[in-house]
Amino acid sequence: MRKDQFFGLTGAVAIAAILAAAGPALAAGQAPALEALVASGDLPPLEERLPANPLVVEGDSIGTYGGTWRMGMNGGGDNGLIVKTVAYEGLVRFDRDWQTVVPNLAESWEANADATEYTFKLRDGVKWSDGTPFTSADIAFAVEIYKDPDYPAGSWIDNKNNPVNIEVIDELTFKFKFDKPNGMLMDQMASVDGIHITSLQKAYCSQFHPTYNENAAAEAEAKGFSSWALYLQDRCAWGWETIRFANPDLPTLYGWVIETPLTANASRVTWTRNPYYWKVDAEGNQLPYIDNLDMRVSQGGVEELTLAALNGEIDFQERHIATNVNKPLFFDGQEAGDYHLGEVIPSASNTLVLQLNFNHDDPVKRELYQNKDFRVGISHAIDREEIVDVVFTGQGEPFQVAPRPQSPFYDEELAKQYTEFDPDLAIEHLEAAGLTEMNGDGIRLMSNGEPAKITIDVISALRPEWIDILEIMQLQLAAVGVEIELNNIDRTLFYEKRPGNDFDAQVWAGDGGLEVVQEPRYYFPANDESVWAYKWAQWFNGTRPEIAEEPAEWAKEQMELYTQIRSSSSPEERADLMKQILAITKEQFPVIGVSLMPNSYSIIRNNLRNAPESMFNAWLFPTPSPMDPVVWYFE
Amino acid sequence: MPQTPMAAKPLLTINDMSIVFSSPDEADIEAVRQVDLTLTPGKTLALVGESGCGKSVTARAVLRLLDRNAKIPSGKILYDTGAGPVDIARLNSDSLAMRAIRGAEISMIFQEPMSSLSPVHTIGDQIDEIIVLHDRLNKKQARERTISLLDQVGVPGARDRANAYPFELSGGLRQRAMIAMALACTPKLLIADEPTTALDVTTQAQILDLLRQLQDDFGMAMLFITHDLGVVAEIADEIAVMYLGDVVEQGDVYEVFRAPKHPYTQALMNSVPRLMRKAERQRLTPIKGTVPSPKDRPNGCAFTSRCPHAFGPCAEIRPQRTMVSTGHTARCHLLTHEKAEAFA
Amino acid sequence: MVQFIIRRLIAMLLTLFAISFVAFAIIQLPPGDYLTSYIASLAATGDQVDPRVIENLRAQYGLGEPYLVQYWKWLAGILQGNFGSSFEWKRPVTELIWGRLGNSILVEGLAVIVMWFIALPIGIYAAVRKYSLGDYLATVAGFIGLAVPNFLFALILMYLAYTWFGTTLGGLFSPEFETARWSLPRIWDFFAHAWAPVLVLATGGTAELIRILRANLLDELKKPYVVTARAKGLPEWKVILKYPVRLALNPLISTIGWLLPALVSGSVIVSVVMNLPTAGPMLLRSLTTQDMYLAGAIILLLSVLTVIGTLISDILLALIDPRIRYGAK
Amino acid sequence: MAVQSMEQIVPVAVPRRTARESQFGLMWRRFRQHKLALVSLWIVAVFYLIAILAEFLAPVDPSDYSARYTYAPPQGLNFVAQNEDGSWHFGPYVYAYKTEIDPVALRRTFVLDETKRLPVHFFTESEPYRLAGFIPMSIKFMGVENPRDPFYILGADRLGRDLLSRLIHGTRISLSIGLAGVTLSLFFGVVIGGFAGFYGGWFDGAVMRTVEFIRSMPTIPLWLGLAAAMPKDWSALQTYFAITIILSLIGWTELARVVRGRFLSLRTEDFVTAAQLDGASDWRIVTRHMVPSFTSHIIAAATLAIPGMILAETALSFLGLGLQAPIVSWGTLLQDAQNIRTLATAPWLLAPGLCVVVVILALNFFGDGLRDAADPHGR
Repeated sequence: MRKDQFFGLTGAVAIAAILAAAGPALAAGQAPALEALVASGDLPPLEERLPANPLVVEGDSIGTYGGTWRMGMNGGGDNGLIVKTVAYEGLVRFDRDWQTVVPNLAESWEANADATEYTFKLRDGVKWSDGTPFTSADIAFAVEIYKDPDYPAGSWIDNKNNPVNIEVIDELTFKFKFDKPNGMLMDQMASVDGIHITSLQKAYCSQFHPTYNENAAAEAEAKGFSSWALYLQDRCAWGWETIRFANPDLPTLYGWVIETPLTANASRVTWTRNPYYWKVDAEGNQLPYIDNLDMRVSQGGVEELTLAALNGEIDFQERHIATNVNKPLFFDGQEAGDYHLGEVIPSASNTLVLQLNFNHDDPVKRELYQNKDFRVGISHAIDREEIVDVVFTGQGEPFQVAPRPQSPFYDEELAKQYTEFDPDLAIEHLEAAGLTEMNGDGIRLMSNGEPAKITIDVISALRPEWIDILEIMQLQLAAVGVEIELNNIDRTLFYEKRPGNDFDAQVWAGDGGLEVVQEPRYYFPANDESVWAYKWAQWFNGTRPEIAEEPAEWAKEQMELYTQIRSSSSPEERADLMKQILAITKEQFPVIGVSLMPNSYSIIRNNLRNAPESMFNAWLFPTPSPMDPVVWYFE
Repeated sequence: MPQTPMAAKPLLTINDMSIVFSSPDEADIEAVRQVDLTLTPGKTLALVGESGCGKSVTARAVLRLLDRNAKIPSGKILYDTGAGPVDIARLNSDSLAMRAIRGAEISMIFQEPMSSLSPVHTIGDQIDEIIVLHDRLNKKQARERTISLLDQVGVPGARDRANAYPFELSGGLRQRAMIAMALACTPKLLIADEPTTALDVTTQAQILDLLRQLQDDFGMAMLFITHDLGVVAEIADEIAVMYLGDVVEQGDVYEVFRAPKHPYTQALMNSVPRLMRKAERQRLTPIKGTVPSPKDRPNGCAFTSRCPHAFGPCAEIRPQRTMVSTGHTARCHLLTHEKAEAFA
Repeated sequence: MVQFIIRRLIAMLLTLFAISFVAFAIIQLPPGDYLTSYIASLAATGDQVDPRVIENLRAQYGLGEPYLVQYWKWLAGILQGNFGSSFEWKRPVTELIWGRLGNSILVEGLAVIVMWFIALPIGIYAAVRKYSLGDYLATVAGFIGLAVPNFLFALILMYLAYTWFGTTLGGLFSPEFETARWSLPRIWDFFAHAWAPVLVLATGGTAELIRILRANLLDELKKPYVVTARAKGLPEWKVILKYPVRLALNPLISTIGWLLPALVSGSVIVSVVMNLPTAGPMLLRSLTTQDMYLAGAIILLLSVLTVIGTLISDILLALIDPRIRYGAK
Repeated sequence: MAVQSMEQIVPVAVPRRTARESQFGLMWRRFRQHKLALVSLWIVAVFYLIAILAEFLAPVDPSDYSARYTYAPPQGLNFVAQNEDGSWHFGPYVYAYKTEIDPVALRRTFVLDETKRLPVHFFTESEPYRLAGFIPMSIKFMGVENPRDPFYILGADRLGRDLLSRLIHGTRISLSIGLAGVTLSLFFGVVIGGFAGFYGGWFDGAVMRTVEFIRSMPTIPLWLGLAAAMPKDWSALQTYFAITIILSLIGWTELARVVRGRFLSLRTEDFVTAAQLDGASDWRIVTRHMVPSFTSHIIAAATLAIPGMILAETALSFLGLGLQAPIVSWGTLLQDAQNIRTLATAPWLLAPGLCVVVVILALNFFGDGLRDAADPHGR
């Protein structure tokens, strides 16, 4: 990544935001189609549609209106593409290099010292896509609905450990109150999670709730739903639920509004510009520039999408098609398809994380897997250079599960410890872990005389390279006397085995390479995805107390530190605490990584302007939305 | 039956015809060797022999209905169309000329009236077809003719039966329908390939009567194929006896029955039981041995291996056609060599 | 005839009942339920749901109930025309499937027609010229379709279309005709898209048809009525088409019903590769996400189609074959 | 004059040769007429031989990877070359590669290095291995002198594994899954179909309804449901057998219909009646008298069922439900090949598809030939 460019852009946005706050925008221009509608009286004039101080978004150049951005969804359930392209409109947002939280729908905010109260001020005059004003009442309504047990959504709003309580001060001002400190709130609200709170319009959605409409139940039944709750879910699905995009009537705050909804039968989802969108370019022209979005829905295979991209039928896309395997294909096809490749930096740190089950039911295996020498031995037995060479054509480097080099938390020692390939050292550690005896096949014996065989659960359908890596590791580990067996299973079972505690080890990619604080699953037993210490994580979260188990002392210490992070309102203090957690991680070495996740690429049509040549790829930072597609345009 | 003068102009003459079957991985088999037959209008020639002797093959060769792997490498099948003779053996089997002869000039009746009729078409449809094809009548006229034909061959309630499917009719009625079909275009020659074999005895007699009567009405020639000497006696004017692809003896039916010259013919006659009082009955004398496969047939007389009189030349030299009396010929060395006297 | 149909209808209802039971059992077989797979898919994007919410949903969907209770409720609903709701789409199943089933029937129906068009001449030729070079070539050509795995064929076809003609095959309609009403240009557009999947599907089943037709025809060609027809003086092609082919087709008609399930299975894969909005991919997805009422309804309806197809082909057979119609042996 | 058919007196001609021939001799003679079937028989035999001798024939272990030769194109096998001094070289050899890495496009480019010939030896020494899992051996069919030299006659896959070796090992799995599946189907088919045909009545009715029922279920959900219902923590090998059983659970219906049909027609034959009059048990009649009389049909029907099994295996693997890596089968090999990248840049990885096509064609024609030979009049 070219940092200078990133910082340059960030600076521009920041300045623009300040300028915007200083005075009303010029309301200079709008799309020709909208002008015609205004002229015919079907639409209010631009000044009435824009807020008093619209958010100014700058691109490299001022664009022209028009065009359709074509992209592809993988199957009907690919709501993620929409979330990452259209729906990232929370109260606040991240800047383009994922460093600071900047205003979005909220003009400003402040927090009290112990991070239990946050006051937000909304931008004045923002309108929903149906033209009605967006106010504090909508936020209060969203909080109420999310906390309603009949409305099934998983969100920080109704986090039962520390739910949001709202106090509306006036039309544009409101206050979030928490029982416990919530120091990470702004980061969370700037992430993709932030879209929950702005996703429900009171005027529209209240009609389905019996509190606001006594006939709600009867009307739901008339529509064929068995309860008002199901009808409400159908019409006003939460944040990024798939069926949210199946209802074109639902008012939104997005740059584009649904034209062809995402239904089970849709073979295409299309969007058209939102005439009430509340962002403008540096000259005050209403955004977005691009008229329409066209998302073709594949039926579960991505090969057709790959061909379409090669054929120049995709304008910007990274998702689904930009695989390692396809790169030579897309590289060669640039001229014919009239596109070029942009750089995409993954947020994940590692290509494969081997998580041995610290809470194994078998006491022998539990003891062995918790033995650091055993893990160090395995780590030294892996020839990572070779894996990088074979599987990733030399892309990446030996790496443990640690923050990426781009992250402020990057610690070279944490990232590189035990990564050198040294079979002798490996054997030394394995023997130190008590694996001294071998059987006739050259497999080391555990303390109960059984061979040290690890069955590793993997979902090859998710990432085909996992199998490749594991197959190579299988041979490498066999050389030092550890047998691994690959158990290629489907995703549901993969998840079912966790609470059942029915696994030796599972593998996954190394999430948390950039979003270190928000996604610490490998650094300490933080959540359900901390598969290596699932029962310890339950102890910390309290979600499944029936299977929780008291963690080791060092893990408890990390959990204590993380609790402190949650209650701190100072970013510096939070970073410092996180570094302390990582120091313990470095000492304990709980999970084994293979190599740094190599950069990916995006496909950018040559006539698309203002699109990022380099960007992160993450879920919490739902790219490309933070790169402001509303200022992209076709030349 | 009246004697027809030999001078009557022959309708169909088979000269020196042989038929060869080829198969992909075995030597060719000559199923019929150098057959000579003559058919005259108004007369019936019975072709007699055991199963597999080549009589059906000979009959089908006349209409060129043999399988694809059969060839007629030598000989002529001369058919007098009225405008001069045509050599059927040299016609292409699916040629226009051949098809113009089939059904219109020469037609055929088959052994099994059930399987020889299409089970999914009505009787009427199947007869109409041939009339429309050759006489260029429209469907309606054809059907009228069909009904009258069915009536003529003795199918009761012809108008209704025309709409019946074959499986709805009895065996006798089916064969009558077959005959009606064969006669639909008033052919000059009717080939009947064991038309009565599959029928019970009373029906058999009725059908034979019908055929005789129709021959009188239409004046056609008839080639009647059978293995039943009783039927021969009833219907034939002339007889040709076949054994393993050879016509061993032929001539006027009375002549041949009275004085068979070929040992095979003699054996055949002896193997037929005669009606006599129980005390006078003699044991039938079956022909010894079994019919060899055409592959194992000797170069000479085919009957050598079973002939009680076989001698020197029989196995290697094929006997000549020898005139025994006017119109009665046989192929046997006994007729030309000294040993003949001993036999006679 | 009427009695025959009534007897078949009763048998059909029993079969359907059995199918509904087994269909429901099949979708219940995999471990977990829709909510487990829902949690799993959320987790893949790093998202989590409060277990409380899941329990709420489980109660709303009636997922905690015993198998037979769930089955009974489902069946009772179906008898009233209510196939239940899709968990994923939160819509009544009936709203979701008709369009897709329509596409399936359209594409597969066309495939059947194309199959017959290919198989008839090849089968007839192969039987009439048994063991000739032409027979070998024709049957090899026919069987290559069977031998090439459908997904491979589809993929290669798409790739060749891209490299040779610079077009992407896939989908059933161009964007502008996607939601348009049926009109001549839309039909044209449909055929411009549908030929490829239809071809892929058809080639898969052609070989079997050729095989049956060839064998039937070889039998029929030996029958004496063929000689009779020839003896009438009919031209050879007419002899063969009017008599043995006509009879050889009868048993083939009864295969129409059986073709459907095979085609449906084949079309799942072809639809996934070629991106066709048919019932197949929806079935696949609903099975993997364990969206059980949706999956159950599709399985059931496809089976109903098959059973009806079989019934129709039986009736058709009776209509065209007088031997069956009149009950002759 | 008495009318008497002479056929009752004169013994009917029976070609002597056929009378002497056994049922199988006769079948073989008819089978040979079908040239395509004869060729197919040889092809099938060669493939099964490859399956049996997999470890011996495969130049290297199918899981041996090499970072240097990912996506290496086929070397081919050459026999004649002119040396630099003008003399001629005879004998098998392959060319080495010249390799470059393109870090931007993320690939290696290979050019065959025509200056460097690597002679190929037959019956080379190798690491000891066990043929078919139990015969200890240490000779491979062929190999290059230095095992570190590249030897990719058919090219390499994305991990630099030898496609030829993988193909050979895949042949074993795919062909045996077909055979095992058919054996099971055969067992179910013959037993169930046989008893249905033999006893008739309600049992026959019930079986036929079941067959009809199974056949009217679309197979994909059946596969999906059953495959998903497999205890997923089973090892790869257990899954392998489970899939086979699933395939045969669906596959037996066709065979059952065939067998039932034969039984129905045989039930009334004289020799069966005779055996019944002799007081033979039903089991004995079925196994000793009836089954042998149509063994040839069963063999033909079974042969024709194998291709379906092989295709089903590839289709299941495509959907991610059948065999999965690291098991090597044609299905899993094709799973690797089913993307545009392979078609565009590594078409040699489609070789397993070619094998599927060839074997399925061969099995079909072989089966057709067998059936034609077994029963010239029936279907």
